Amino acid sequence: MQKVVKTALAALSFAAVTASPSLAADPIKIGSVLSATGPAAFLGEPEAKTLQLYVEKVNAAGGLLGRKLELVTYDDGSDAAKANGFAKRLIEDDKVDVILGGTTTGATMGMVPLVEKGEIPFISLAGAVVIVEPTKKWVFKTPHTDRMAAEKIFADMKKRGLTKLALVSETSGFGQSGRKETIASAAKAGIEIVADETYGPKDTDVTAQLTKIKGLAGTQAILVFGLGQGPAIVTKNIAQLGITLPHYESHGVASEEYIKLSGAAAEGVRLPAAALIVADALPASDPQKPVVTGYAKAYADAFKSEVSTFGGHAYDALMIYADAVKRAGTTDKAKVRDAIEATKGFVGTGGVVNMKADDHMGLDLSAFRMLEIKGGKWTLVD
Amino acid sequence: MLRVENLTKSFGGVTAVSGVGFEVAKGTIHAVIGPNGAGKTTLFNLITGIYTPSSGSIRFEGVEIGGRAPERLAALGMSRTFQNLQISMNLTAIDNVMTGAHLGLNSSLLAGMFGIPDLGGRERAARVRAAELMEFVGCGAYVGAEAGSMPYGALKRLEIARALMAKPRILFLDEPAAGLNHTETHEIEELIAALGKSGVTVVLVEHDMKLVMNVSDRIVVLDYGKKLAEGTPAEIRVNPDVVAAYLGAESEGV
Amino acid sequence: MSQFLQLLFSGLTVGATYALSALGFSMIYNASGVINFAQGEFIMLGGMVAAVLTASGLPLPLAVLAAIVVVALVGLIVEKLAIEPARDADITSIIIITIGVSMIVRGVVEVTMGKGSRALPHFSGETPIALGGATLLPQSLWVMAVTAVVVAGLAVFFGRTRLGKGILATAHNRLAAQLVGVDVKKVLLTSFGLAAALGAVGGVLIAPIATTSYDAGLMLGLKGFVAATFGGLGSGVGAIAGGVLLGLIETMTAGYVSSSYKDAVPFVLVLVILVVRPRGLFGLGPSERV
Amino acid sequence: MSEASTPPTIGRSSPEITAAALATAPGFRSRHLPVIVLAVVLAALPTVLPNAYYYDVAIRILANAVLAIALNLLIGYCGQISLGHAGFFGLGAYGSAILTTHRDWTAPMALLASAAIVGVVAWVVARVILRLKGHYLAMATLGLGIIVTIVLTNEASLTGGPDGMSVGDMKLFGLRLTGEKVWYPVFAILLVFAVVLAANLVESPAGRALRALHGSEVAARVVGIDTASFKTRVFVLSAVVAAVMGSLTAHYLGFITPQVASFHKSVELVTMVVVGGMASIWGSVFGAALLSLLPDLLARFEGFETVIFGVILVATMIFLPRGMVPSLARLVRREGR
Repeated sequence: MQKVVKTALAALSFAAVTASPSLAADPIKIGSVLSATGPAAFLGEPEAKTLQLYVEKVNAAGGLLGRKLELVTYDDGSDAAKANGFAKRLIEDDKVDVILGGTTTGATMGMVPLVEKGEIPFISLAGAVVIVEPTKKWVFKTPHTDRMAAEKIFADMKKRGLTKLALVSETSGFGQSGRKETIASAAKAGIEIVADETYGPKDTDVTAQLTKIKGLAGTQAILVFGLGQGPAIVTKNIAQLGITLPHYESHGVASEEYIKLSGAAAEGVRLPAAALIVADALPASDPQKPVVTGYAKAYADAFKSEVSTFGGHAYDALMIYADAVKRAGTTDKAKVRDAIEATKGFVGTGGVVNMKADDHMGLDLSAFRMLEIKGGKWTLVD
Repeated sequence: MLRVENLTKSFGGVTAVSGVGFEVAKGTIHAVIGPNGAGKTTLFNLITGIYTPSSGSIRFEGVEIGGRAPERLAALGMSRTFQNLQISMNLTAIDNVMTGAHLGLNSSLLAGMFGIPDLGGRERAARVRAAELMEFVGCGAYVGAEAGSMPYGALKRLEIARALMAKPRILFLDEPAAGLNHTETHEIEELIAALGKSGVTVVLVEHDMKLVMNVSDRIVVLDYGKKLAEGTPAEIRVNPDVVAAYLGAESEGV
Repeated sequence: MSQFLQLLFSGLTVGATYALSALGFSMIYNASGVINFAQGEFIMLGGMVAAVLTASGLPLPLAVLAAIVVVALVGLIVEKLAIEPARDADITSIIIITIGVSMIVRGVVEVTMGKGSRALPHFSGETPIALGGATLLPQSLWVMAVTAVVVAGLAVFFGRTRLGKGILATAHNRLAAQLVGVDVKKVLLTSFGLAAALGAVGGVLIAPIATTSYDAGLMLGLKGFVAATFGGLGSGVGAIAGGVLLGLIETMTAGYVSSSYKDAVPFVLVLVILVVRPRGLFGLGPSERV
Repeated sequence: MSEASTPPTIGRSSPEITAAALATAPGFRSRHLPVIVLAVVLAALPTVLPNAYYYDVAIRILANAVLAIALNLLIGYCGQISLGHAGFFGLGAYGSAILTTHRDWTAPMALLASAAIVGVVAWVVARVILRLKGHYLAMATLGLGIIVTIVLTNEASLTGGPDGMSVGDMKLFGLRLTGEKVWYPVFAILLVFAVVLAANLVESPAGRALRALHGSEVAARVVGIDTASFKTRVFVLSAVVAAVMGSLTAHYLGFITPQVASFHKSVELVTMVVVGGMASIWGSVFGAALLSLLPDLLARFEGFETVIFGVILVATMIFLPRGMVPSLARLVRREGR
């Protein structure tokens, strides 16, 4: 509350808030801009909770380099322009040591020019390929890309002998980026896109688009690329129309909520996702097993709700940063950046991360598991 | 000056004005009277361009003006007041009057933004003239007032001042004395007479018979949208049709 | 043909919910001349309250009833606290007030019921009914049937009851209604309560099909406003026709033209209609008196 | 009424009347003193702004204030509501972004071209929709804004789709405009200009005509005010201002998404106008400052910010129905008496 009053006074009067010179015992400041409200809130909220939880955990365990972590979080309300403003605030006013976040690709891309100019390590929690391709010096990301999702799905289709795909994508940033990547990598994988339909994130009915697809001869599978409640409606509509084609979803629906909203209609749906949501089903030999079960349990204990892979992205980002600081032995931004880029064999919820100078994500297709929903539960396909 | 021929206006199935014709000579005061619902205000609205005639002709100084927009009629020298007050309550009193000078001032947005309109002092002169007119119509006490704070009687005068500000050649007054008390009505009567003397052609709709009979040069009587009679006050006073119409109306309790 | 039939079914289902939303707009517009931008939030609130209650174990019919009552109460409170004190304000100010109200409702739901999406159980199962090569969810029948019942009920209310006639009289001429003894305050209050209840009914009906979340209100509200404008603000027949028309246009556009632009088509159409008929399809002509 | 008996002059002048008339004219001091104060404050502000973030907040306020003033001319003075004004802002922003990125135009040329295009679009639209009144006009403008957003979202090959596109720096007279400290004076000067021009306009015959047609359209018409033309011109003016601000904001931010044109942004602009005070230029400045700061001030309320924001809107409209600045000014005046 005191902080609020201070912020209020400062902003209202533009009174100079003297930035105190950095002392050795000063906390390490972790800045984050997340979409805790607005259309992307279901992504941003678990991310925000995760950061909060794990900053506390790190501090309880003695902090980092003997210093405590201090989290400064802003909610961009799913508005990329606001993310841009808050990034400025983090860099210029809060003088944070690292920025985690950008829940959506739009918000991330709005912050990219600022972190590049401000020379501050930045780990995005958003999906699109554009964030790390081309590589930007200060920009990293933890989630799998939409291109990887498409490739993983194509590989699974091939195994099942399916080549003709009907694409239904959401008009959100996530859906449209996914659509672009799916179409771009289809030809290479030998997949033919026979239908290319879209729906709005707030649509209440998608049967019209699906009826069109139903009428197409030769379609062998349907891929829905979207986030949140939209794909659940598409799934229900597919069931309503009696379409029995193999049905793929993107990694954007990898949360319990999707199964709950779709009900029986979700039966048999396949999607690529991180190991996190099938933590219990992983074989004991899996290197990710301890990490994902640990995170899943901690999250469930603290918030009494199921984990989603989105919160996992935030966990990975925080831990990659912590790991880099430990290796660098300092919070010096340039050195930490180099250390992040040198991350090798880091086991996170999203997979095993091996960064390179030209790969600021460090995940390969092995990080994705192909899941199928059976009896209302996630199960591993392979 | 103004010549109305066979003017008709119907709304849906109802004919409010039917085949009315009359002529107004320059420099005279002309009254239109008739019982409530006789079509007087509709007639005014037709002539001043608020409504488009269904048929018939309206000529102003030989030019056909039927259906012309009010703002174009204003440019020809036509001005009016309203039965139900039409004052811009968001303006000061004197600004309301000054809107009457609109056509004589530079009303370009760009010129306005760069403060050009008053370069020649025209705006200033208009302001002085507006105050003079307010004094003339008898609401000079309100020169510094907000329109919203003025009493009803003063607002009726304010409308007349605004209409005069446009330097009209023909002025339409729609029930100028409506809602006024005896003294106020008398003052308005004097005002109209003064206007007539100064050379402005005046056409008025009014219910107050004493006022109408005192100031008018000619009177047109409407009943059920049709012209019932026309003539000098003396002729109208003794016209049996008019007497019948008014007696009839009165016996119905109007 | 079966494709057309399928689109028709979908369009009618969506259209029926738009019609309910539009009726809410029209009712409040009639009684108070206000466009209530919080109408969409009433719809959202109905769905959310019912979903939360069923999730906590209340039987569906009770939860639905409770949701409608709660939302109607919210409507009454909104009228009392936010609309009535601002009676004489400018149109623009009242639009801002209703937008403020919608933010409050949305914010409170967000904080108390969470940001996740929720689904309500279907009223009578999810087994699609096959009809002429197309399929129809039993819930769609519920939507259409309840909408029809509500419309009939409203017709009786406005045609037969004293209060209903009072609302119509107030819509026509507030002063005259007051003079003949209509309690205008009560009319305003009733219309808000009714409109909120209508919104809740719509929200409860559509939630099983469309799911609901704290931020679902804006789009539903806007669609209702578009539908009401289509038909002519304040016209009951217009609201229903506008809603159904809007639903059909959307699905037909998505099915036959372009799904990307299906949301733009209604707005383009509403512009065209307003240009041709400035008061919508069933709106009354201008009645300004000079 | 003695003067009436001596025709033909109507209305006599006297020194008293002249003095009374001129006393009602907007005075130089009352009009220009606040502008000078504003200019001094804006010039002095950099000395107390601690860092680029506060410059950024200041720039957002300045840009919104200019937008709100232009929109107030339409809503507050002219009485015509627009719930789609962000659409023009978005067209300006994307016009500049697209022309500089895909067509290699220079930034100033792109800005002028986008402003011109928006001007033409606004003119065509205005001719058609300004015949509508009240809520029908609200619906039409709202629809217009939403159509713009949908087009910007869907034409991904040009606009980058929902994730937005980046915009290069603006070069003006060989000077590269980049960074908050360079942009601050640009926006500050624009605001001072906007205040001066708008204050001049509302006191001019054109401004009086606008206010008059707001008060009574029919009365305005019978004194010769071409109301349709005035409404159209003001609509175009405020749309072009929005487009120019959109272009500049796009270059300043370096990144835009279709949300710049969203219904949300339109409502935000209208709210600035109404909460600050309709038909009050200083109200718009104040409203823009308040509503630009609120999200930052409420940023830490975790979820309750929407509720608080809504409560502030409703409470302002109920307790200060003419908006903050005019209502408070009135209160002060009453106290002073």
